[in-house]
Amino acid sequence: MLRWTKRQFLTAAAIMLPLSMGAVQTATPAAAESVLRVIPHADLKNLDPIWTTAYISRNHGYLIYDTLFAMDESFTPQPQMVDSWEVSDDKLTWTFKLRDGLKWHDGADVTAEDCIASLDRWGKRDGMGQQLFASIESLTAGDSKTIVMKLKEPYGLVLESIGKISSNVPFMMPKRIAETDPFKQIEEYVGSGPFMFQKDEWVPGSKVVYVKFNDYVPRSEPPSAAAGGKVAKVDRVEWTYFPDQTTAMNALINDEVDYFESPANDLMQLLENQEGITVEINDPLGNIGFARFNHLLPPFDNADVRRAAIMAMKQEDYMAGAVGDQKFWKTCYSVYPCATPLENSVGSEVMKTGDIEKAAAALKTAGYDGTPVVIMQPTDIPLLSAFSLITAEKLRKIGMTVEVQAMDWSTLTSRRAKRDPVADGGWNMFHTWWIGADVINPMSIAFSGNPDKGWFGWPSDTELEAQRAAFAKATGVEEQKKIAAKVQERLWSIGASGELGQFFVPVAYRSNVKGLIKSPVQFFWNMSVE
Amino acid sequence: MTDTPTSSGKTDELLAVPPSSASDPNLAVLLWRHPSIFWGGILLSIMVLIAIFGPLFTGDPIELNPIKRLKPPSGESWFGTDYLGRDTFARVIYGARVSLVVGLAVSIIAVSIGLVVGMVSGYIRALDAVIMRVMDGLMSIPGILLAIALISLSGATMMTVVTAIMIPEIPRVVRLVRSVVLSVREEPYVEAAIASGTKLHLVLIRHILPNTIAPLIVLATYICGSAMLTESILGFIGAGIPPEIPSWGNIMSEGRTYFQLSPWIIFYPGIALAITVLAVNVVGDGLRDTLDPRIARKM
Amino acid sequence: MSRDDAKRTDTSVLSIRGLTVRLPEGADRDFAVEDVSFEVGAGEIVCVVGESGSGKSVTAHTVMGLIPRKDLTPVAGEVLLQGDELLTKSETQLRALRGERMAMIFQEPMTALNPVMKVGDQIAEMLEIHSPMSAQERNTRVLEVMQDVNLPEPEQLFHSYPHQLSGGQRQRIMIAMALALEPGLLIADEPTTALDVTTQAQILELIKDIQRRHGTGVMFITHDFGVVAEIADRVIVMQHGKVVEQGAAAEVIGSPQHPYTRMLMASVPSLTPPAREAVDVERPALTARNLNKTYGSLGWFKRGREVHAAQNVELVVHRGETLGVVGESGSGKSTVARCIVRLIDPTAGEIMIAGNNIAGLGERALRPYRRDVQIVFQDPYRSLNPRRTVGQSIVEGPMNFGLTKQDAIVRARDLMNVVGLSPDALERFPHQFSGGQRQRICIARALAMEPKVLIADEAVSALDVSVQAQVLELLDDVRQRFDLAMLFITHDLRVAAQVCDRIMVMQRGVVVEQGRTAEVYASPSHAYTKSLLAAAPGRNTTFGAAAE
Amino acid sequence: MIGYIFRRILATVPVMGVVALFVFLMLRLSPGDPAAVIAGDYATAEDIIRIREQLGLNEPIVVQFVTWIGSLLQGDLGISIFTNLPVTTLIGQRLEPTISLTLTTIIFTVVVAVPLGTLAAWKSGSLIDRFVMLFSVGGFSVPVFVLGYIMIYVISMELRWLPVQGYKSIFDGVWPFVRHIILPTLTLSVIFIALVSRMTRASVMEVLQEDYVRTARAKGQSELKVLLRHALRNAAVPIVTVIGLGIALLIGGVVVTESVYNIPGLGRLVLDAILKRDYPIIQGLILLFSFVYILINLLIDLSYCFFDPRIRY
Repeated sequence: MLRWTKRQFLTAAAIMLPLSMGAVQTATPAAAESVLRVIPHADLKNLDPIWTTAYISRNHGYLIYDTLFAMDESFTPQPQMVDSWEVSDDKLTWTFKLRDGLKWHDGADVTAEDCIASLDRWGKRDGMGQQLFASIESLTAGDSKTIVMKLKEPYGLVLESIGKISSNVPFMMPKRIAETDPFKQIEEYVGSGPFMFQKDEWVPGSKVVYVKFNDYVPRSEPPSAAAGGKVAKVDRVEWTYFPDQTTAMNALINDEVDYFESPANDLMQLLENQEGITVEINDPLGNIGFARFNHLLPPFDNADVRRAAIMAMKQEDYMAGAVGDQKFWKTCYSVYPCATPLENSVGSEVMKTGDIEKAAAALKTAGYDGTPVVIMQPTDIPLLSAFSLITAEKLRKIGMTVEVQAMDWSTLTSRRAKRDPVADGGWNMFHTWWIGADVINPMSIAFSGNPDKGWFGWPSDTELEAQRAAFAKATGVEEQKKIAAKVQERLWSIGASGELGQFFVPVAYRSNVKGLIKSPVQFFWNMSVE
Repeated sequence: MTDTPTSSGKTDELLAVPPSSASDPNLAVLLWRHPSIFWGGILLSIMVLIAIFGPLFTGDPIELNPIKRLKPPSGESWFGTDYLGRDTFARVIYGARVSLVVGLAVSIIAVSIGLVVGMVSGYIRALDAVIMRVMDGLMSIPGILLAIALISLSGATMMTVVTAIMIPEIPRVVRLVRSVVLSVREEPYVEAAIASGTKLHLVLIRHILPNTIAPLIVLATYICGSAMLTESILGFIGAGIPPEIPSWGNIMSEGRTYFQLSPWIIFYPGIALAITVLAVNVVGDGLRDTLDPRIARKM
Repeated sequence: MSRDDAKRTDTSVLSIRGLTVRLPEGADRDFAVEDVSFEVGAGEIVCVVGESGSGKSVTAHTVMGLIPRKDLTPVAGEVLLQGDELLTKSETQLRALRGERMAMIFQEPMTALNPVMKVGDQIAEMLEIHSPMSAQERNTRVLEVMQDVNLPEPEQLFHSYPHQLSGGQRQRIMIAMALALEPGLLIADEPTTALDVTTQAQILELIKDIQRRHGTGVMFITHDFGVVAEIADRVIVMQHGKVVEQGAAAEVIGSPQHPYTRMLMASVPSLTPPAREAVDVERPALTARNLNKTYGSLGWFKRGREVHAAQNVELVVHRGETLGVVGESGSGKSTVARCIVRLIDPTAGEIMIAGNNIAGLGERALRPYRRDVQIVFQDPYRSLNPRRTVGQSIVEGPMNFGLTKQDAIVRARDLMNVVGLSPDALERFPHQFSGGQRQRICIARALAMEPKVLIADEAVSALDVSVQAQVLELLDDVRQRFDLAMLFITHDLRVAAQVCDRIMVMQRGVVVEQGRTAEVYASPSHAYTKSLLAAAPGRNTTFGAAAE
Repeated sequence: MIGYIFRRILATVPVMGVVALFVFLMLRLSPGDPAAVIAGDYATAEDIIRIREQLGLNEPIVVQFVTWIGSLLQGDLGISIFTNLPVTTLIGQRLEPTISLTLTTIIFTVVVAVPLGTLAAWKSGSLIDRFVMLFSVGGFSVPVFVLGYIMIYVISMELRWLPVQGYKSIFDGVWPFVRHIILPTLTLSVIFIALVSRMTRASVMEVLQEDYVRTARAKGQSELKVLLRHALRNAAVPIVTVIGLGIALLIGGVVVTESVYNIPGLGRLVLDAILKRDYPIIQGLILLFSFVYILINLLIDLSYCFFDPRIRY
């Protein structure tokens, strides 16, 4: 019989406690290092920005990887890793020469072979990449620093593609990593960017740590969006994910973090009034609210019904209801973000209508037969949840039968892939948003008219596809603008989606943080803590 | 040791009053002795009345009014408005309905299922071991976790929420019923019934079942209270009742972001919830003290 | 007041005068005890006797200051302990007196001892509270008092927990604890009621012995007149909170004056079996052969720990005859009864009812035979379903066997008359009846089945002596009237003597002796039977006027 | 004793089996599809099918179960679908905060609730008793997250006494650890204190009715010692039992508390996993929680013989 006295018991407990805790390693930064403490907009779950399109993985990619080309503030591709490049007169051969001094985090030199493998893998995952590679005849290394791209036919968006600013960004990785099956995640995280990923300190769901890569050679130009010199001005960047907005805000106010990437718009009132906290809009493009119809199922297999529904969608209502403060949104009736080169107003009257009565009349004309509309409402994302509720109310008002089905976002993402009838788990509508940079030109998958390869909702329109193909081949800016307008007109006339307005997510930070870069993507270089 | 002669009990003799029977509480005396039941009951009745009739007198709890979003309490909207400009007062009143329905549904279903399973487990030895292992297993999974998992995996509807909250409660009921059955089946009057040839199901229904009722009523009130609380936590986490239904949990969940900006969105449903659960628990405590103070240890 | 009270006051350790204690509102009477006066002298054992509800325990607890003051309030009188008034003392002052100058032992030593503390420490605690002794001195003293109460190997028992001791040893520990500081007054509240008869005799002997040696005044509360006869110097008889008679033991027992006392004395069953009619031996109603019940089996992981509750029991009961089964706790007498009623399954053997062996029958096959054997249990408060009317309880059995509700009710009404209750009472619930009445109802319920065999399992043990006598009479009456074969299980030799034609003595699951009652009582052959009879308290006393 | 422990451990196997089967079926029979979630916004149907195949989700369910149990027995909880890391690694990273939080909560609860409940039982019916009961009923009635927010608002934001959020390891210094753990502990403790103090009260009240307490009083023992030496120790078994059963409640509370205070513990891990359908993590964590619960209750069962010498195995 084992008999323990009370004291023995306590002693044993005291011994066991640290043992169980000792299993966890923790590291602490040295005191003198400068640290930028960040609340990212999402939890970094995936470390492979080619495998996933998640924006958080893209931001992670920008920290540790570099790109051949990069967009500047005016959305013009500028060389980043590339030193100089040439295009042959027939526009079929492109030759890129890498800058000197580029090094991987493991110390090896960056070679053309590495870049070719990286582009290859990206070309298998990314939509624009697939388009580009469809035109590429060969991609070879001239020498260790020269990449030669031969095209089958002239292609208008070569630099726009490899200088793509948002997901999937063609980040450069060492060849051995880039050779990973594009449908599997990479397992080694070596880049050539200004920061290095600290795998040991990564706590998925909570914390990610980056440290400065001392051997990085920034370009000499001043930073401009993704382009220009990427100078790391802090020794460490620490991301701590906060699932709770209130707690996150309080942490910022209490000086427990320095930078809050995407606070809820409504919290701005509180944050703005706090001493030592700056609130500003960092992303000039913002986001575009999207109401997506399922073109395969009734009632939205009828373009007139879709257009009637769009006529009911008054952007002001969505923006005021879901976003709030008017500082953070504006109406925008162009399918390309307002204040970007391709913005125009062709065919957008339908979106501008915003009138219940007119919409109701249009619906009647369209011959709506009372088929119920199933709207998927992602309840874990307040903005989209609000969009869904507002749409439901509007559609009911114009005389449609509406059923709102609540679910979380992950259920929604799996269900929206179903093309089956509603009875078998299909759907009629869902809401989402695109970041402005993603829908900056007709090549975005959001505008696809190909029901087999297109985006969920599967509009089918050959004319739309023809225009988009033409855009890809168009080489001049004016020609591009003209085709883009045609694409937009087509999109509105088939009622592909409803656009719910352009809204901006400000960032909030403590006033000792300096050097923010205006861009639709969050970059952490050039930022310093004083 | 069954044949040790004992006196009829020390306390009885000490007080020189015949042993009182638990089965005939005079209502007036009961309320007098246990004011908690009285006050709790009144509070609860008010909540029930509000739940039934309240929504008839308030505005539409789901009508959106984006212009008037996040407005503080005023004469127009007593409890202020939420982020879509919906009237929090109307929503809180309507939420009483949802919370009470969830609480009642969970406690009634859990108690019914647990009663049957517990009786079977307590009386049929062959099934006892299997049932109790399953119950142990179920009990070892943290209730809230199980509920979140069930709901988020099978989709949030009122049904799944009630089911998910209910399932983790069942083992408690089963254990209670089983323990009552095990102790009552040794009672001489049960043995007398068996000895006079009464069939098993009649023994269970006539002689054993009634003994489970008092503790089950008490347990049911606790389950009702905790179900309402669980509902709110699920709502808060975002895995509760469909959000277009204004349950207190959902209202608070939607007010989460605005806690410091518009505290009324969380404050009022929070108060309503706390008062209701408090009332239910107070009534439960009172009933427990009245019906049988010894139940306390079985729960 | 009797004439020598004034004289005795000087030597009294306890003097109670005009004590009245109020009951809380809602009780069945106003006062728990009313105008109670008596004395306990040094070196004297005073027995306070009474049936349940007589107020004897309240009196004792009032002296100790252990009554809940808000429920039970002393409103008049005085309680003097060696001349000190106790009722006006504060809780702290009382605490100093308890244990030091007055001590108490209780009925159930198992529950009266702290189960999680070593018994030695529990005795030592008494010294720790009231004396400045060092731990060493305390331990020495504890061993001393343990020796004093004749506990074997005190050094070893010191470190035992209560559950490791026998009932008698536990009560000895209680006594040792009470006497550790040699208090002037010892209050013993039914200290032997929970003990087996042989143990009881030893404990009574011990109390007498100790009291004699230490000159302690003992207030001894009991309901058992046998015990009174054994131990009392003087007797106080209480009824409904009042003292109805007091005097020297021999006087009160031998020639009671008050009618109540006389009735009580008359109710005490005699140890001498009365002459009984011979029974027709040709009509066996119940035969058990080689009956065995073993508890504990080989589990998957458990090592088998077997208990033979009944071993090779053989018995025959004839119609119109009562067979008594006598034994102490753990003797297996109830196991036998429950096997025969088939509330538990016998491990081996035969149970023959009307020529059929029912020992191994399944529940369904058994059901037709259920009506032939009926049982009346010990505890009247638990034998009737509190939620069902008496009528419902009685008609349940007959209706199981096909009687219509009307017929069953007619039968129930008849039987209520038989057991001496009004047929109109069928509509009432059990809690509206007294213990004796309930036991009558249980008998009616059993009879409603028209059984051939009636088993009374300690059926009168929980009843007060006056009620006990009536129920015994009823049982004997129905046996004759319905020509029943009766199996009478009891631990009480007096009761057995009165109603049994034959007696079977059991010890540790084995039948050690069997025979006609008169013969067994007159000349027991087995040593165990002899010791049982020798231990029966008051065996040499005649209760009440012999003439009566 | 050792035989008993062995038997008890063996007896947990079927219970764990039940849990494993239950968790597995619950996840596999639910409608969400992890492949679609992984595939993300731009994936085509083919991509999803490809991912399903990679994950083995196309196998018959029995095969999936057997495969899973097989690797489970080798201590392999699988690879997280989203982070591509072994589940054991993820759990390892999150263990410390959760263990710290639960331990501080249990300690704090016992220190507060047991004396409180004992006091209430002793002074049963008094003002103190009413207060304790009110607190315990109240503790059951307020949602954890509301409590958390109020504490943050008052103590951290208005008074600025303590940090708002986060966790600091005790190995990085005791003071930062304590500062960060106080609020979560307080928040999490309330319901647990309510539970334990209420059980302590009921249990001590019952023990106070026992004969041996009367014996102790008859000895002239002081009330304090009657409570400590006689009542409390005898009341210990149900109190300890309810602490064990309350662990399940505690784990539920941890999920919410970690969310509110942004503590990178297991509660948040499991919540994230559930919302993202990361099957291996959900399975692993629910199993782990159940295992811990069963283990703790086993230890508590074994501790009975420390509190009560009558219990022998």
